[in-house]
Amino acid sequence: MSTAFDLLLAAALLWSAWRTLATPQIGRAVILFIVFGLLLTLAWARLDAPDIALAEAAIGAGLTGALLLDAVAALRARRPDDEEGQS
Amino acid sequence: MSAGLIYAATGCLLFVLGLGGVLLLKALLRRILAFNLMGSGAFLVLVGLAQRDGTPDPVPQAMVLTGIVVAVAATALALTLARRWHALTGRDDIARVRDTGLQIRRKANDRRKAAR
Amino acid sequence: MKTLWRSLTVIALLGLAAALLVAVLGLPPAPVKLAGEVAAKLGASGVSHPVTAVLLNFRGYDTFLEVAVLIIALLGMLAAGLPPPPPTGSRNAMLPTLARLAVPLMVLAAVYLLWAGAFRPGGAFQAAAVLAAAAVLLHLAEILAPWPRDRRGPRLAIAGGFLLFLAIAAALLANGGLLRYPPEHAGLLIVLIESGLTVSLAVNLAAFFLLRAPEEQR
Amino acid sequence: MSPLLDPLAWLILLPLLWATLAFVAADRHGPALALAGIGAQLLCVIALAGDVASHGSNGHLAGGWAEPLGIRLVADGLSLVMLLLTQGVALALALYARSYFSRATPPAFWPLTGFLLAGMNALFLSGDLFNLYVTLELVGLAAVGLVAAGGGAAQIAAALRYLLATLVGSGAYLFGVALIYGSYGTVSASLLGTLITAEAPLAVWLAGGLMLTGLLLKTALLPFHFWLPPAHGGAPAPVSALLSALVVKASFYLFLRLWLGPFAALTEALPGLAQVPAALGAAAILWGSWRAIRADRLKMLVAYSTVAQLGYLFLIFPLLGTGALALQAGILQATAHGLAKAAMFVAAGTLIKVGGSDRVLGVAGAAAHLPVSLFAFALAGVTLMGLPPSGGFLAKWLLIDAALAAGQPWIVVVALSGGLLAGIYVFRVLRLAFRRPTAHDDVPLPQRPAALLEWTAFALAAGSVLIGLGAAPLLALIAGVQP
Repeated sequence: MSTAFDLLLAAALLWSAWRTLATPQIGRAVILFIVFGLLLTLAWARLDAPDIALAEAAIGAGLTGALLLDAVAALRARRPDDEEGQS
Repeated sequence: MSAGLIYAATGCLLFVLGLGGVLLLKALLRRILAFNLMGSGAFLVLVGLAQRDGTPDPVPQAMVLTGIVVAVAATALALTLARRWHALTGRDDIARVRDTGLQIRRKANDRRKAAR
Repeated sequence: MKTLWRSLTVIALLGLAAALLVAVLGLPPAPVKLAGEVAAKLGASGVSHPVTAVLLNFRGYDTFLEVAVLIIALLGMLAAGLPPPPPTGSRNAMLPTLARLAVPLMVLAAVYLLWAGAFRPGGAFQAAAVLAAAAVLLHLAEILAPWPRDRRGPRLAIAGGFLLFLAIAAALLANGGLLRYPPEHAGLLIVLIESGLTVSLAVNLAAFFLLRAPEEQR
Repeated sequence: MSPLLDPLAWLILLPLLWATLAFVAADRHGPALALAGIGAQLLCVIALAGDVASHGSNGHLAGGWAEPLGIRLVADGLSLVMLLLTQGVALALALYARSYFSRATPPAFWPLTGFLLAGMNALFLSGDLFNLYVTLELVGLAAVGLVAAGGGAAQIAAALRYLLATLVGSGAYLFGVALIYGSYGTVSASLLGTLITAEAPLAVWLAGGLMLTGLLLKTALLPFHFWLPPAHGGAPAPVSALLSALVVKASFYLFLRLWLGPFAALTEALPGLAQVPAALGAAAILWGSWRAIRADRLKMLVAYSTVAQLGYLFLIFPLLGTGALALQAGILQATAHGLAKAAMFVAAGTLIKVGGSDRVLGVAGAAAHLPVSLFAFALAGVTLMGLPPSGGFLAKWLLIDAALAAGQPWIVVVALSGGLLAGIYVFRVLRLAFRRPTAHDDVPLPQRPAALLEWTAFALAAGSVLIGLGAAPLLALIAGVQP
């Protein structure tokens, strides 16, 4: 049972990571990255690493996510008419 | 298969995915995201592989805490640089930015051709 | 030419991924088991939570250098040129109310995390992240103004925690090594370092958001 | 000596201390703090040299915990030479930078320099693979900050490119450390030296490959050199000198350490492996020199010369089996190049500042009004070309000796042709400098620079030559290294 959950979580991690890089819009990519960080928090809990889970949620997903959102907003603000996400 | 091993294997794939992203993608923000995926992959391998027998190991856990802080520091610096670059040039990638020496030579060549 | 290079990179990466999977899944057990060592020496570390013992005692030197990495990132920002402050007046009307409610709770949570770190999950890093988040929230609610680059206060706060760490590390040289705590004082010294670090790291992390160029540069 | 004054620990604490104070002081007392700090660090290296000379090596357990639980710091002949080079060059560059930036210092220049030196010293002294990762990030991020300190678009682009390269390099290194910890349960370099055997599992081979490749990327060995010329050529002269003379040597040092230490069993089991860095080094010598010969801008010429000179460092790997000769050649080359390249970058900085043009053509006529800087440039060129009696000559001599002893004559050919190519780009500058400025006789003579700008360049260049005459104690230190 728990192995099935781990495999499911691993798949979700890989999927969100892939979508982070492949989704055409950069704003959505950052959201997916934050989702990835929250899934990773679960993985740390499964690995008996509550300290890392706390740090991942607060720093990895939280602060890094906020920094990224801030940057996306700043990059968008100065070019309102430009289509972004041409990676 | 233990949970540690599952996440270690996931970490390997995340690392390679992130590495590919940094190498192959163009947009700076996307490459910074990819770098973070690379780091997360390494962290999962560090803890997952060490705990593949199922017992928690505080040493790699502490190392990952250190690593997470280093990663956020690097990300903050990278984002500042990317924002500054965008403010100065209006661009969100650094592809095709040749070293200025080459550009100067090309301009000099152009001028010479024009003179002829 | 470019597509060839990209395809070659993708092939190499797939090969690397396959090799890594084979290597990781077939790895024999490790000859050294550090978890046991940590458990054996935990009594002399001054704290009862193993991760905190590793982070601030057994491998405290890593943590010491890592704080410097955060300051370097901030210095890099100062060197490259700070981003302009966000446009004012665009905030959500609910934000100040939310911030006034949430921030005291976040400070409380941070104090709990710091205190808990000695014997259960938590510690300076998590506490600092929560405090930094509180500062960012106040900033978004336009209660806390951006910091100009030459403001002394944040610099002193960031340097203070690190210099305290440095002073303790140096003073313990008299005991025979960098950060070599005498077991009977280890607990107290670790609490002292962690308290300083919480302030230092929180201000440093918050500065990534709050340190902004003066208004007229926009 | 009292343990409170352990020079090894203070080599790390001192730069952290003065860098933090310079950060608080917001660029006001930077030069004074830096000069006092680096001066004290130099005294620490000398004290440490005394310890190492009498005991062979000097160890220090951080936290007082033995491996595998704790982190061991260790100084031996190899780390000592690198520490000496670092503090010596840094002191001269701090003096130079104080006058170079007399009007406006780039923001955060002094504290970043302090943290950079702390990271390098910590790297040279660490014996723990994960701790080394943290020191790599210290050095890498501080160096990126310094490159960005110019603040213009070209500098920001160079800093971004450098940042991405250095982060991929340390990411690969960290991933390798994770595999190593999973395989052996420890990251102590000395323990791993005994644990890793030729029968190591695949994970360890992959870890070695990733870590060493990551370090090559940070050392900018061809084909990973793409980030170096814009970063080193575009930064202000004191920063270029710091990066080209010292920072790339730090990751080379770690590469060498891993090759000789933890991964020795792997590199010995596969003798052909050593030909890879050597072949890349040879290609770097030829390609870097060619680009230096063709460069338009003076600092780009010097930066491409770094790409070439780094190549020599990697020629030693197939020769390491023949005894101390190859190691001596490599470290002496790192030292001589460090001094010479610092001299060349600061001399170029003075030429550009005074002449007002960053083009190679801009040095025309410089011999008349900047004789000391130009002489420093020429002396540094003597070392790069490998002419006697310079340090570069002795390094090449030892390298050729080792190559002949190991039966690898192709290395002799590469070393000699590299010297010839260096001669071409050095003389290209000198020939122009001695040309009388044509048709510009009515141009007023530029202002004389501060004497300190010229004489620090001269001191560094003279050092790179004199080290060839007084290398005996240095070579003895390296010969005593037990990897």
